Order: sequence, then structure tokens, then C-alpha cells
Amino acid sequence: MARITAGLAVSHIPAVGAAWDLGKTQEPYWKPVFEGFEWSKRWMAANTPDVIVLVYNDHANAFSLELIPTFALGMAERFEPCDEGWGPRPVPAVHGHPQLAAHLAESLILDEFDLTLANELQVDHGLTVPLTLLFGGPAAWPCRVIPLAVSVVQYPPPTGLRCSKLGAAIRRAVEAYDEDLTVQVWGTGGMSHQLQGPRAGLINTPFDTAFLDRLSTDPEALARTPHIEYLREAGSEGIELVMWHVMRGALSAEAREVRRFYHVPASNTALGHIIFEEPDGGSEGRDTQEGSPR
Amino acid sequence: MARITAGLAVSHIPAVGAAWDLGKTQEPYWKPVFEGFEWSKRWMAANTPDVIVLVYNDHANAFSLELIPTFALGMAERFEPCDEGWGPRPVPAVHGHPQLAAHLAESLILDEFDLTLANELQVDHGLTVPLTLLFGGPAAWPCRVIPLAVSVVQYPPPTGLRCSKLGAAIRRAVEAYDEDLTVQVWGTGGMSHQLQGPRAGLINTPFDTAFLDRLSTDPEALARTPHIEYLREAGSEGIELVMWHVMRGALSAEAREVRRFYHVPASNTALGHIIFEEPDGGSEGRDTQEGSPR
Amino acid sequence: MADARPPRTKPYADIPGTIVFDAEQARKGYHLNQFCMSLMQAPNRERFKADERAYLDEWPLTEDQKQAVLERDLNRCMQLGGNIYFLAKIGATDGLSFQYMAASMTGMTQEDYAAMMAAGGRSPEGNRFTGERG
Amino acid sequence: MADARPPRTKPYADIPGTIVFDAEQARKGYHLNQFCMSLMQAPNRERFKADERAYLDEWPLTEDQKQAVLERDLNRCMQLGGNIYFLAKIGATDGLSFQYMAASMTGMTQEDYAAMMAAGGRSPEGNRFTGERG
Ligand SMILES: [Fe+3]
Ligand SMILES: [Fe+3]
Repeated sequence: MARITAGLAVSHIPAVGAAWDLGKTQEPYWKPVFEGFEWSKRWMAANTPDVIVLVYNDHANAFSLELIPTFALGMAERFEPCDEGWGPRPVPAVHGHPQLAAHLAESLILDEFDLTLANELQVDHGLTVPLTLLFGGPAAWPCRVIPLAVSVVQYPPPTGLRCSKLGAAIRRAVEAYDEDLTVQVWGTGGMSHQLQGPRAGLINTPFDTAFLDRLSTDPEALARTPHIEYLREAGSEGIELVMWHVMRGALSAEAREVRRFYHVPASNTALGHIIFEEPDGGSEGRDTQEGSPR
Repeated sequence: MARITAGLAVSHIPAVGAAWDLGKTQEPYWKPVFEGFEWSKRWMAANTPDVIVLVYNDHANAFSLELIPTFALGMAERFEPCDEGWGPRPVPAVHGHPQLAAHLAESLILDEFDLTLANELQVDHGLTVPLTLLFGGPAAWPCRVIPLAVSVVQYPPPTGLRCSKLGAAIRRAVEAYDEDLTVQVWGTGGMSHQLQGPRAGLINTPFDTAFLDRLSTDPEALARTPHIEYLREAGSEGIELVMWHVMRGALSAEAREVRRFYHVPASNTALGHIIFEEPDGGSEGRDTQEGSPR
Repeated sequence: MADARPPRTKPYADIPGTIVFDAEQARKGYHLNQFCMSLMQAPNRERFKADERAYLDEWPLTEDQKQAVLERDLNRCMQLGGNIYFLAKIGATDGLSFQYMAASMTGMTQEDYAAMMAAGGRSPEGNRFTGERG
Repeated sequence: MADARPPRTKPYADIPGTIVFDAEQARKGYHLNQFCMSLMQAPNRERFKADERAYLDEWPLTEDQKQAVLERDLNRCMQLGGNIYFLAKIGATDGLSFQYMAASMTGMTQEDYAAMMAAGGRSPEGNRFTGERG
């Protein structure tokens, strides 16, 4: 049977993708950002799953205002990076897992999640920047990725609690899939940032720190945070953090934090990152070389 | 405050629309169908609401397989009839209610329904045939209509129970809307029919009759009917009946059946129709002329 | 890789004469159905009618799918992932009624099919489970 | 009719310097945002740059919306229903960085804005509620 082995969350700042693409990772401004992911990249190399369910949001690229799905699941074999106005990012196409996606679609709809099924989908920086941060620049991404796009541009996004329940339903569906696959769930976006208006540039490190702490130790209560608190404390775009609850909701009560990284400044956004491992799942097939992550 | 005054359900058979459009209502084949709606048309004239939330499904017209929303709510000012391959039906454009739709969208998403918001939407026979049957052929539809498109073409549709819960959530949202509006919810599609394969032409009158009876007297249990039962008993397209549960779920326990009509044959489909009135809502402003419905 | 997995048991697999358009069928028939959808546009209908094979060759369909379309074998089209609402666009392009298409799938003449419907439709008796009529 | 209704109280109305892009804003700004989206295509960018006013006149925008775009007044665009992710396509067309746009909305120079971000960003202190700084 398939199983969820780990979950992680990471901000998906477009400037971080641009810095990678333009070879600026050693510049003083960006060096600490990319160094902060060195441990995580080793961990990923040692714990590459078969499939990632990657929770992200589109930023007026694949979706206009014509049709705004709350949750859109990527069903296709292949997802090309979007042209966001400066040409597509020079990263590999993303290969999906249509059969697992079909199973997730059927399970989740019967489990009362009102999905939109996306058979054609281009993916923007919200999905590709996390892949760059965790995998670097391979010729092909080393595993399959099922995109799960969440509506966060137009208010209201789904509640944190709904996102957490969706994560739990993804776990049930994965555990009912009768092929031996390892699956990670990633939450992306956030942390505190506001990109609009006279309050643009807001960063709230105490809020972000508390969010990371509670995501680790008190996720059920944290998922009940009302939208107004994200808007007021973490900035109008900080509400992307609801997507992290999908990831956390997909993990068991036994999952434990193995890595955390937080950095300001990164463009207009506080960059946050956290990794959780399942006690059983993550340990199988782990690289035990010296210097690699436990 | 806004309130739900009535709910009704009706099959949305395309040939019925064509029969109306081509002036065939007096032909022997179609006459009993249109006569069956005479009472209902008088009832509608006496009970026209300000807004109808019209639950229907698209039939590969507005939506291809690119993006398949489980529940899509029509947010626009105006919805034009689709060209389904034989030119658009010669019926008026549908006028929406953007402000109530915006309120429904916010309420329902915060109430954990994962809507897709449709700001551009053409409507097919699934939506326009019910309007024809209940209003005839006016120069303009006499009220606003908010389309709510349900995915029933690709299996699985949302469960009957999910649909019923959506109806209940629509009721909560309507009752929290601070303008004095009367609202009806319509469920469409069904009853038994199968349009595909060697079993095409299936009609199951005992199933349909029991469905109508239980929709009236035992809707909560009926909403738990598993999909397999619709597929096996009511035909592969009979599963459209799940949409009737949205309507029924939007009504109070006190709503009572005031009209029922059932007719075979109508093209490939059993035509079913039922009207429920709320005890308080429906009575206000009722036309009391002789011969009009109570 | 993913395709090596044996097909799941579907609760609706035992309904006779019926192919449920589920995610697996939708995946198989994605391009077939999108081809059908393209026939909603008049210029595409003209190009298809002028040279069916050439128009079909523009789409990433399997040879089986193309043959099934050319032969107007709707049952085969559905086995290969087609959905009836999409496939109906082919019949509309051919100027055929939906009743003609429905009859063609049942193996009945259109007259016999129409008579069956006028008499109340196909009975569910004996049509619920594969093989129940022995 | 529908527009006669007084605006609902929004729980987020008291956040300073912030316009939440809710359904009401989305409705007001629908065509403004779709205009911005059209700038994703290079030919549209060229036409817009060649004659901004003429290109804007092809869209059902209010005169206020057109003026706000012509003046690159992003705050005004947002008041009129624009969303920052859509509006950013105008800046991309102009060849401007997002940081330039962000600074322009705050009334700071780009240098001051960059310095603020490098120093840890804008503090939430005094920026949570309208008028809390007296
Ligand atoms: Fe984002
Ligand atoms: Fe239908």
C-alpha cells in the first residue's frame, strides 16, 4: 500500500527562483537563503519519495478570474512551467501521476471534497520554486508531482480547518491506494508578507515563529486560526499559510519536526521552511552515509 | 432578510426544449408533457421569487474536460445560452444576481464548501429547459437566476449527502443575507435514463416513484442513496438525481409537496417534476384569483 | 510505471451494457473527447467533414480510437474512453438525431428503439446485473 | 437593484493600508484584472505600449480605472477592484521590478523601501488597526 512518509512546507518566493535561474546563489544577498536549504537538499536526496502532492497557489498565471477553483487537482501526465511574463522558468517539466491522481480524485470527491479536476494545467513559481529549493537544478525532477492548486488570491481562501481536513482525507486516500508508493505532501507559500498598498513590506517574525512552533506541536488548534488574523498579522498575502495546513493535516500525530529554517529578507517576504518525518516511513531506504541527515 | 420560499425539481430533457422552440407543444407526443406543467406555470406566476438558485449540470458544452469543477457558482451579471451544436436556443439571456452570488460564495467557502467561482459562464439546456417549462416563452425571464453547475458527467459526482449539505448551507447563507429577497432553489436533471451503450433507453418507473415519494417524506435517508444504486436502477445518466438533493436540503422540515408530475415517454428520459412550498414563505403575495393554485 | 498496476475493482463493473465514465476512462479518452469538443466550432466541423482521417490525425488519438470514430462505432468509442455527451457532437456533425445514435448503440433499428421508448422504455428487469438473464 | 444595498461590514475593513480582494472587489475589478491578464501575451503588450489609451478603450473599464492605469496609480487601481497579482502584469510590461511597484504603493523611494526590507521589513507594530498610531 502507498504511504505518506514525510511532509514539508516552504515559501515559494518568485525572486528566489529568479536568483537560482540567474546564477546569483553566491551573491551576499542570496547566499544565506540557499545555504539554509543545504541540509534539506541532502535530506531530500536521501528521502526522495515516489510522488509529491504539492499544495500551492497560482498567481494570476494559469487561472484568470474566469473560473476560480478552491481546490484544483492536477490529473495530467505532464505540467509545463508557465510564462509569467518574463518567459517560462528554465526548469524541467513536472511529471504527474495520473493513476494516483485519479484515485485521489475519486476518493476525495466521495469523501465530500468538492474538487476541480484539472486535466490541463501550467504551473507557476508557486510550484516550481519549492522544487528548485529542495532539488536544485537536475535535468529532470527526480519524482512525480501531483499539483494541488488552492485559491488564495480572492478572499476567502478555504479555511485553515478545511485545509487540514483535506490533508487528512489525502492521507486516507493514499493509504487506500494498493501500490507500494512513498508519498510526501508539501505545503507552500507564506510566511508573513504583504505585496500591496501602503502597508506593503510587512514582516512579522514573532507571528511566523509562533506559527512554526504551533505547526509542530499544536497543529489542530493552529488550523482554527481565523482568516482575519493572517490578514492583520501576517499581511494580506500571508494568508497563503492556510496551505501549510493541508500538509500538516496529512501527517500522523507521531510525525516530528526534523528541520526548520527562517530567513528575512528574501525579496518582500519572510522565507520559512519546515520538515516533518513520519516515524516509520521516513526511515526506510535512508542514506546512512556520514554527514548526511539522520 | 432574504428567505427561501419554495423549491422545485424538474428533468431538463433537451428534446423538450426543442419541442417548445419548434412550436410542437400541441403535437400528440408532446401535448401531455406541456399540459403537465400548466398548473406549475400558474403556480410560478403567482409565486415568482426574486432569485432562483438553479442547480443543473453542463453537458460538455460550457465545460470541456480541461477543468471539471464539482460545484461551480455563477457570479456574473448575465449568462448567455450555449450553442450546443445546433445554434443557441432562442430564449432570453439569464440575468444573475452578482451581489447575492458574492455573498453565497463567501458564506459557502467559509462553511467548507470548495466552490469554483465562475465569472464567465454560458448555460446549456440543463439550465434553460427548466426555465421554459416553468415560465413558458417570455421576452425576458421574470426573475434573477444564479446558476450552480454540478459535475455529473464524470464519475463520481458529489454524493447525495454532500449535495443535501450544500443545500442546507445555501439556506443558512440566504437567511444571513440582509436584503429582503425571496429565493427558490431548483434541482434539475434525472429521472431514470441511460443515453449510452446496449442498455440505452432504460426507464425505471418504480424507482422514480419511490424517489419522488421519499424526497417528499424521507429526504435525509434518501440523500444517503449510494451512487451505485442510481447507476444500476436509474441508468448511467439517472445519477443526475443527486442534484435534486441540493434543492431538498435547502428546504425546512416543514416544507410540503404541492405538485407532482411524472411522464414517460419524453425522448430517452422519464420526466419528473415536484414542487415544495415553505409554510410561511410561499403564502406571501400569493395571487388569490379563482383558478390559480392555492 | 503507474500503468503496471492491475485495474481496481469497480462496484459498477457488473452493470450490463454500461460503461461508467470514471477517472480511468476519462484519462484514456481525454483526447478523444477533446476532439469531439472541437466539433462545436463550425470551421472544425467543415474540416472534419472534408477529410475525416486528416482531421483525426491532428489529434493524439490511438489508431483504435480513430477507427472507432471513422466507423461511428459509439460503443467502441466508449470502451476507448469516450463519453456519450462528447461523442454526441460527432452525430450532430453528421446531422443525426440523438435517438438515431441511442438506437445505434443498442443494436436496434431506430424504429424499434422509438417503439420501445413509446411503450415505457427498457425495463430494468433483467438489466441490473451482468448475466442475470442467464 | 442589487447595488442599492448598503455595503456589508467587513471584519478586515480596519486593517490600515490594505484592500482585501474579496468578491465585491473582484466584481468591481473584473474587467480591469482581465485587461491586465491580457498583457501576458506579447502581441497585446506591443499594442498596449503603442497606444495605451486605445488599447484600454477596447475594454469595458470605467474612466476612473483607465486613468488609474494610465497614471500607474496602483493604489487607486486596487481601490477600483484591481488585484496586485494582476496589476503586476502592467509593471512587467513596463519592464519594472516588483520591488519598484511595491515601493510605489508605499510612497517610499525604491531605495528606502529596499533598505526597510533589508532591515527586516515593515513592523506590524502600529500597523494592525486603522488609526492605532493616533
Ligand atoms: Fe504565493
Ligand atoms: Fe442532463
